[in-house]
Parts: sequence; C-alpha cells; structure tokens
Amino acid sequence: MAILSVSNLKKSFGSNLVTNDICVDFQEGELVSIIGANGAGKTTFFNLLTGMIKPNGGTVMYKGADITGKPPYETLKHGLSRSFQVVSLFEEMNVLENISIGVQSALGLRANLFKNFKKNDEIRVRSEEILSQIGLFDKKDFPVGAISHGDRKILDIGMALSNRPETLLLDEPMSGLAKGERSRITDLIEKLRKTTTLIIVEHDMDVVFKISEKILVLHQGAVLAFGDPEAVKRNKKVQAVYLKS
Amino acid sequence: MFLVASLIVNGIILGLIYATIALGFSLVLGVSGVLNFAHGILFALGAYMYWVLKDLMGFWPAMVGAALIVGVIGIIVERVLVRRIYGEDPLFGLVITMGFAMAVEQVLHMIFGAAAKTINPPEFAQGVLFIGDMIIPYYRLFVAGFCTVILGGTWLALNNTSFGAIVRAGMYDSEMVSALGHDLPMLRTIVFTIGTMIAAISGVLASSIWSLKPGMGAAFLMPSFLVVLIGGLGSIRGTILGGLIIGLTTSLMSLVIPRFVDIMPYVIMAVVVYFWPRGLLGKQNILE
Amino acid sequence: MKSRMIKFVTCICMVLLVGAFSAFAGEKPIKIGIVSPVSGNYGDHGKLERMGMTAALKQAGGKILGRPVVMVVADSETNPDIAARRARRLVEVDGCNFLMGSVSSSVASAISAVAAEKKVLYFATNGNSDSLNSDKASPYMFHVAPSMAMLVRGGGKYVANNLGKKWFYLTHDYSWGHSGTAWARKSAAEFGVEEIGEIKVPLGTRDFSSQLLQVRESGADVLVVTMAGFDNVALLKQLAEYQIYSKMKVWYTLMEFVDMWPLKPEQRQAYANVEVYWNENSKTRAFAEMLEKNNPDAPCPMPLDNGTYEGWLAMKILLAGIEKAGTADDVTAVIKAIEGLEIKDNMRKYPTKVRAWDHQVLTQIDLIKANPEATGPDMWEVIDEIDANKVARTREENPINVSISN
Amino acid sequence: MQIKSITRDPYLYIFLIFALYPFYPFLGKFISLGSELLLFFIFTLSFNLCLGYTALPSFGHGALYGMGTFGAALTFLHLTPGMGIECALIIGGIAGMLGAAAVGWVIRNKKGIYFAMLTVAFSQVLFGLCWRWDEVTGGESGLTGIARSSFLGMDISGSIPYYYLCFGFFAACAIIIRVIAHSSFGMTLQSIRQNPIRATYLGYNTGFYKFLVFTLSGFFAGLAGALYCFLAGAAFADIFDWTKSGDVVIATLLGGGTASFYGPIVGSLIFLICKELISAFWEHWLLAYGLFFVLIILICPRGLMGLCDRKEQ
Repeated sequence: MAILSVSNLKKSFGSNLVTNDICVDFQEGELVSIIGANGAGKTTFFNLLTGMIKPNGGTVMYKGADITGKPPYETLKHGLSRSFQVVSLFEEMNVLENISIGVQSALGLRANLFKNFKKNDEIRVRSEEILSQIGLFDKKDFPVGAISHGDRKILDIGMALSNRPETLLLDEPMSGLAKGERSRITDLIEKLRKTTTLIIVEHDMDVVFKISEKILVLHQGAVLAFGDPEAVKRNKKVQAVYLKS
Repeated sequence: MFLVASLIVNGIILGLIYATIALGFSLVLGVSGVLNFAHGILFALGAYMYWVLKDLMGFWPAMVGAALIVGVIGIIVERVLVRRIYGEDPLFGLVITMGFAMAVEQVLHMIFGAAAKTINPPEFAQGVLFIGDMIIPYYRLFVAGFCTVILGGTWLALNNTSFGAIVRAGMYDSEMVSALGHDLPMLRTIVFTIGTMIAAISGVLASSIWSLKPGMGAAFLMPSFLVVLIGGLGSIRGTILGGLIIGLTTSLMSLVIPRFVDIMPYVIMAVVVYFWPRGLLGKQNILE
Repeated sequence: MKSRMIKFVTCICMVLLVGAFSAFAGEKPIKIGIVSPVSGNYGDHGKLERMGMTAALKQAGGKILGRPVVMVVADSETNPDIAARRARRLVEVDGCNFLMGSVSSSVASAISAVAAEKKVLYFATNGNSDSLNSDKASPYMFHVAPSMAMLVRGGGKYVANNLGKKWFYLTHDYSWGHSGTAWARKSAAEFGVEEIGEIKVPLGTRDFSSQLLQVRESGADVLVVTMAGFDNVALLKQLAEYQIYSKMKVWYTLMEFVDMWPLKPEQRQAYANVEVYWNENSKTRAFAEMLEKNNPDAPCPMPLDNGTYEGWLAMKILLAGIEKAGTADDVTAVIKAIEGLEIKDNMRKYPTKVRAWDHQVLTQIDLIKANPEATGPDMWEVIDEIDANKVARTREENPINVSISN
Repeated sequence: MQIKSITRDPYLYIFLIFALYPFYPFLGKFISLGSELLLFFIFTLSFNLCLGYTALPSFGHGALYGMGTFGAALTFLHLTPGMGIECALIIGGIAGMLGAAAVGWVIRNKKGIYFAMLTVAFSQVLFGLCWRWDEVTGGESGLTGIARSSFLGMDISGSIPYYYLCFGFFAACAIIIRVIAHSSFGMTLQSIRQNPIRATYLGYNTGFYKFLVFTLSGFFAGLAGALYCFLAGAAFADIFDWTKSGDVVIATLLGGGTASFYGPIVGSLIFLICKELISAFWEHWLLAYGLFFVLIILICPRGLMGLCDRKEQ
C-alpha cells in the first residue's frame, strides 16, 4: 500500500501544460528523489501535492484519503510537510520563534487568545528539541537575518519538521550551498530518513544517486522514468534526454 | 426611448471623463505602488490654475500652462515627499499624500476663498447639439473627444514606444526595470509627473462642467479608486473600461433607482473584485 | 523605553503650558461660543454667519449689562461629531453659557444635544430642517432659520398661480430635501398643483446631466429644487448647460446669494425663496454696504446673505434676551426672556417674533426672481414679501411644547 | 523581579497619566475630549490588531465603530429606555462584532488594497443606507436624546463619572488587547503578516485567522462606538463615512502601529490633541495640520514609535 499515490495529475497555466498526467506511487519509508531539467515541473508538482495550487485533473491520495486540491494547512494535518527552495522564514523573528510558530500550530494553540506565547514552556521545550535535532540549538536567540545561508536552509527544513510529519517534501535543500554545508544537509537527511518518508527535488546528481532508493525523472511535465537509481541510469529515454541536452 | 439613448450617450461621455481622471492615479499606482491621495487636490489645482490663466491667455494656452505648473508641482512632490516612502507599505504613501492634500486645499482656501467659482466653456464649445429630442452640450462632446485623445494617446504611447515598454514593465515588476539597467527613480518621477499633468488637465476640463471649489477634488478621489479597481491595476484598457462602467451605471441608474446612484459604484466594485480578484483586465503587479 | 516616556511627558507639558497662558485672561466677559465651519467646503457659509454676529455685537457696542461680550469661535468642520466635540469644549473649557452657529441641520441637532446636556442656550442658525423644532426640539435651542414649511408654503402660492401648475421635484435625498417635497405635496391641493415626477439625488452628486435629461423629458411647467451646498452650485450651472430654462420655470425652495453669485448672468434665471435680500430696502442696503466695507475678505459682494442675517438676528435676539432678563449667568431666565420676544428693528417689513411653544423664530421670507441681465450684485428682484406668521406650522400641525415660561 | 516588571510596564504610566487627567490644571477641563481620547485609544488599539499585527489594511473600521454607536443608541432608545446602559454597551459591541464577522468572512482571502477597498465599499454602503433610512437612523438629523443614566447602579450622568467609566473600559480593553497581542494567537497573526505562505504550510488557515482577528477587533471597535454614543448623547450617520476610518488609519500610522504595540496610543494622542489645539488658534489650521502629518512621516517613515524600538513581543 502506497503512502502517497498520485494519478493522472494535470495542471496547466493558460495553454501552458506544466504537469501532464503524472501517475506515481510513493511507498512508506522510502527516500525518493525527483530530478529533471529546469522547467520540468518539479516545484509545480510539489505545489500540487501540498495543495498550494489546485490541479486541473487527477487525484492525490495520501494513506487512502483524497487530498487533491486541499490547501496546505489541510494536507499538513494528514502528515505531509515541505521545505522551500528559496528559504521561507519569518524574517522579523529569531530562530527559536520561527520553529515555535510551527510547534504552536502542531500543539493546536493557534487561536489561543490568552496563553502568553513567550512564557509557554510546552512550546519552548518542543521547539528546543527540534533545534537540537537539526543542530541549531546554540543559535536559538539569533535573529534569522543574522545566521548563515546554510543555517537558514536547515532552519527552513526544521520548520517543516515542527509538527513531526510522516512525509517530508524537500525542495532543493542544497541549492546555493558550499560543499561543507552540503554535508550538513546530507547528514540531516540521513537522520530523517529513519523516521520519515522523504521526497526530494535535487540537482546534485552525485548526492541523488548516492542516497536515493528511487528516482523519479520528470521531463516537460511528464514522468520519463521511475525506479531505482541503477534502472534510471540505464533507462534509454533518460539517456536520450540528458545526453542530448 | 430617446431618454434611454440620451442617458447612454451621456453615460459614455461621463465614463470617458471618469477614466481620464482615474488615468493618472492608475499610472502612479501601477508604476510606483503609491496610493496618491493628493490626486484629487492636483485635479483641483489644475482647475484653479486654469481659472487664473484663462482670462490672460485663452483656453488652449491656459490649459497647457495649468498642466505645466501643476506638473512642476508634481515633480517637487515626488522628489521631496513621495520618493521617501517607495518600498514602504502603500499606506504610508497614503498618509503623506493625504497630509499634503489637506495643506494644499487650505492654501487654495486662503488664496481663492471657500466660495464656489464657475467657469464658462471656451467659446468654440458653447451651445448644445440637438438630435431629435436628445440634447448634448457641445462642451461635453468636446471633453469626451479630448478625453478619448488623452486615453488613446496614452495607450498608444505605452504600447508602441520604447519608453512605454519600460513603463509597462514597471507596472508588471518595478524591480525588473532597474535590474535591466533602467533608471527606476527617474521612471517613477516621470510617470508621477505625467499622472499629475493628466490630473491637472482633467481638472481644467471638468471645471467648466462642475464649477470650482477648493474641496472639488475630494469628490473624485474615491471614484478614481473605484475605476482603477474595477478595470484592474496596471491596465490602461481596464481603466477605460472601468470608467465607462461607472459612467454608464451612474447615468442609467438615475432612471431606475436614482436614490442609490452614489452607492452603486461601490457595489459594482465589490462584486467585480470578489469575482475577478485583479479587476476585469488587471495583471499581476507589485501590490500583490 | 526612555524616549517613549520623554514623548509622553513632553506632550503633556506642552498642553499644560498653553493652559497656563490662557488661564490668566483677565476680567469676566460674557462668552458666546460660535460653532461654525471655518475650514473646509462650507467655510464661506460659516464666514457669512460670523460676519452677521460680529455686526450685531458691534451695533450693541460690544457690551451688555455693562459687561463686555466676546465671541469664541470653534470650527465645526460641518461634521456633527466634531461640532459636538467643539461645542463641549466651548462649554467646558471656555465656560460659554451661549452657543450659536451651524450650517446644516445635522450639525445643529448635534450641538443641540450638547446644549441640552450641559444646560446652555443654543441658537441654531442656517439649518432649515423641520425636525429642529418638532422631534428634535429642545427648551435649550432656538431655531433662527425658517423651517421648510414656511419656505415652501410661503413661495408656493405665487409659483402655482404665476408660473405653472405641473411640478417636478428635484431634491437632495435626505430629511431636509424630503421635507421640502413633503410640504409642497401637502399644499398641492390648496394650490391646485399636479405632481409630474420626482428625483431624489444623493448628497455629494456633482453631475446632474442624467437627472436633467429626465427633467427635460417630463413636460413639467415648474422644476421645484430643494438642494444645497456645492452640489447646488454645480446644478445651477448644469441647468443652464442643459437649457432647462427654455423648457420650464425653476423654483428653488431655498437659495443662498453666495451660491448663485458665481454664475454668469445669463445662467441665472431661477425663482427662489430667500431669507433676506440685500437690496430689499434702504436699511438692508445700508447694512450690506457696511458689511462689505468692514469685511474685505467676504466671500461675495454685498455680503448680506441668509446666513449673515440669521447670525445677526441670533445675536440680536440673544443680547435683547440677556438685557431683558438682567442676567447672563442664569440661562433659564434668559430663555424665559427670549420666549415671546419681538424684534421690531429687524430692517424688514414684518417684525420678527420668537414663538414660545416651538422656539421657532418667525421672520420675513422673500420670493425673488433672478435677473438674467444683471451683471452686478443686484441680480435679484423681490417679487413677494411673506409674513412668516401666516405660513409657519400651526400648533395642530406640530403638537409640541418646549416652552419653559409656563 | 515582579515589581520591576510592573514599573517598567508602559501601561502603568499611561494609566497613571489618564487616571489623574481630570485634575490637570488646564487639560482637565477638556473632560469630554479626555473621554473621547480614551475611546479613540480603544478603537485604534483594536484596529492595530488588524493593521499592525496582521497587515490587514481595514478601511472600514469606522463602519464597525458606527455599528456599535447605532446598535447601542437604538437599543437604549427602543429596547431598554430609561434603564442602565449595560445592555446597550453589550449590544453595541456585538453589533460591531457581527458586522465585522459578516464582512470579514466574505473578504477573508482578499489581500492588501483589495481588502481595503472592499471594507471602504462596506462602510460607504452603510453610510448611504443610514443617511437615507430616516425612520430608524434619524437620517440627517441623527438619533438624539440619548441621556445616559447609570451603569451597574452607578450614576454616570456627570462628565467626570463618565470619564472614569471610559477609563475603566479603556484599561480593561487595553489589557485584554495586549494579552491577545502577546498570546499564541497574536503570534499567529504576526506570522501571517510576515510570511503568509509559510504560515499556511505550518498549518495556519490564514483566511480564517484574518476573519477571527477582524471579528475580534470589530467587537472592541463596536464597544468604543457604543461608549461614544453615550458620550455624545447622539448618533449621526456621518460616522460611517470613510473619512472616519481614514482618521483611525492615519492616527495608527502616525504613531507607528506597525512598529510598536503602543504606537496607536501615541498616534491617537497626537492626532486628536494637536487637532483640537491647532484648530483653536488658527483659522487655517488644516494647513499646519496637513504639513504636520507630512513632516512626521518624512522624519520617521515608520511612524513615531518606529524611532524608538522594534516591536516588543
């Protein structure tokens, strides 16, 4: 039984078809990477899965529940969370508060009018747990503008972890990072894959082929290939597309 | 039947005037993201300048003179006041332009008094045209024609000149303009000045229809806003369309439910914005 | 944190300083609070009424009962809430026992509410709504301007007999405009008038072209207009633009000189009720000349307009009342003295009376015809002088009593 | 520790200043202005939950205030004539809240200028209706004769007792609003302001919370309006005009509502007191007043409190 199953997913902006009939199943506990040239529809695919945009057709099933077109705050409840390619933080808050926003949501305190946010130990303890997990505990009081790009990338992933998702979508977690910082991300991914189903969009082929259990190749909005790294490497169509370009 | 026909013609004329008044507002909002609440007072300033100049030099020179004087004021306003708040929340622009409008309105009071003044249409446009029972004052025809020229001219200039292309790009994404190596502050100054001059010219045109009073502009501030929102931000065609919709509804509604002609534009705007979030012909722009 | 405190303290200190200066203002004059529009669109109307008040005060030598009288002016901004705030200030801070002014009925009823709360006397000038002395009537308010009943019934008879019997109503869409139409309808049977149609126009309308197109088509003899303010100026202009005058007569139930004056001579051809005309007789003429000489910044030449006359009358009645009561501190005594007062030297044909039971001041109304050829300020011709006693609402029509004399 | 946190609390000083207000040598005479100021504080503080905390530029808050005023006035005149004002105040608050809820639900997903203009449309439509509906709202001449009597058995007909009633309400509302601003909900609002997309991905239904804060703010605005109707003893349709909403926006921005929680209070002080003082001394006061706005925004583009410090959380 697949944890996330996508069938016939379609989306077009005007006459421009960006995802075309995508059918794919993700198994629980797997680490799947999505690759493809720029404009292949990877980010759109993420946006469709999480409900940021509504598809024109097709369905997305998560653990047997239909989550097609449901907004992000709904899909999150099912256990689907994501990080962003361009880090998306609360720029006027510090590191701890950034995580706390997510934790408070997970704790169901979103609309609590009278509980002081700062003095809420429950939120603080859980936020600090996550910070330790991602290795940012000693920077918890820094404003997010004052930490390095790598830390921001990690914080972005940390925020996605705040409600302990079962499935995590990572959108280019290593883009714009130097070698040393990349290893921090790969370490984090290795740590996460023990507990979480991971779906990663990534450009760095070395990393992709090293860590992935399965690889999904998107080309012009459609699935070109889907399988384990070796099979994808040998795939004729993939070779044709990649060698040509 | 004649009545309905007259009302439609009248509505179109009114719509063109509204669209022209809103045009400057729309350009400034589109390119600079500034809610120019001084638009109304610039409109009034244009009218008053014309009132001062018309006896000295006649209609056309007075109109050009009024537009130039107000244009210079526009440059000063942009350079000294509005420039400081680019990139801030548009609401701060609102406060600053509103404060400026209050001050200038009071200056008009001090110089010209609060009492109303009226201006006669220029001689070549006096009298009325009869078509059967239909009556159209020549001056309104002239104004409609002139407004069409301004609107059409602006549209053509935006679509067919290289400067227009930059302005359109600025309406779509102003950061992109500076990224492409154009002088964004200069572009904003020029567009603000053009907007001011169009406001002044529409003030000149309207003064002979609606009379002058220092507070005359305030009455057209909200309608300009409505026209722009109905038509869609950043679209000249939208502004024209919005103006025509407002003009036609106020004209025709006066036959059906005259008591609520003042509310109708707001209702129409609410409905349009609810179903077409960017207005009828709007594009995505910097305010989103 | 620190700078925040500094700000608060500076603000308070500033205010205290100002207070210290104004606290030592010398002897005890009688203060009259004037709440009238100073800034904004109706600044000219406010200016006129204040001119009238000043003139009346000057004529009385600036003193009454041996005490100097001063006017304290506050800006009403033509907004009822702000007017009420300013009126309160005049009573609470400046210690005024008497209030005066307003340009619209809404402002008048707001100030009246303050007057009733604070138990001070208020003269409502220049608001013509009927409600001011029916459902909004108060023992603490006198209504100086004629109500719509007086205006419509006063001029209506002449209009029906001489101008035409098919009437079309064009009115502002709020209670004042409605009451104009209502009184015209009530008198319709008496005058033998037929109603052709009615258009209500929202306040703030600047363009009347659509309405005027309908008026042209209606086939009426007389267009009855009840409209005020800047809207009215715009309408006057467009009446000429759409050549309404060639199709029918136009009768204004109330017209201000300052509104019609800016028009070109050939554009003014209407009939109208006014409360006074400067060239009505030699006394008014002399008064207007005096006003013009003393007020070079008046909004129009010969500035004896409705507002001026009402301001003048209000001040005159108040001073007469204070004199008769022998005190300026006991407001109730002054009100009692004013109830039933008659002012004979009002420059008019008929004397002015203050009616006790509804606190309406009854003064003469003129019906005028605008002269399209006149180029100077003498643009009107008085064609009928109406005694307000004959046309004001009777006790049956307005069964209230706010008198405190009995 | 406890005492220190109290003495460092700006509210302590604000409350002290206004508790003694009637006893100031000059200012104390402006007793009604003082009450109005307190009500305006409630109004702008509640408005700032929308503008400063959630970046909801509501231009229809005057309408919510007006609904409170008319709700209270109508209740007092028709339902509970001659009785205390408690009921009317509650109804006023609820009227503001319901108005806000109705509008807020419809436009909860609109952004920026569109949200602003839809609220303007709401207030202008109400203005138009109120101005014409003579039978209920009194039309042009408004509702008058609202003589406040008692509150919970206390006689409040005098100016000073009413001032203290307003003060009590101000203190209560100010504390509640601050608790809300510093609560989890307040944090939710801030997150929505700073990054709405991320907030949705963290489980926040942004539209719903915008609706909630608008409704909540509507309650306080309505309450302030209801208290105002007993201060004025009258209710007029002009309160619905968009210029009233404009006043609140300007006062909040001048004070720096987006930069500090206390911005609205500073802004309202400046806005009202300067207006009263300048207008008392100069015929053309609007000139000075307008330039004053321009100057403030030029000197401190984020409002006066923007000079002091960042947002305290």
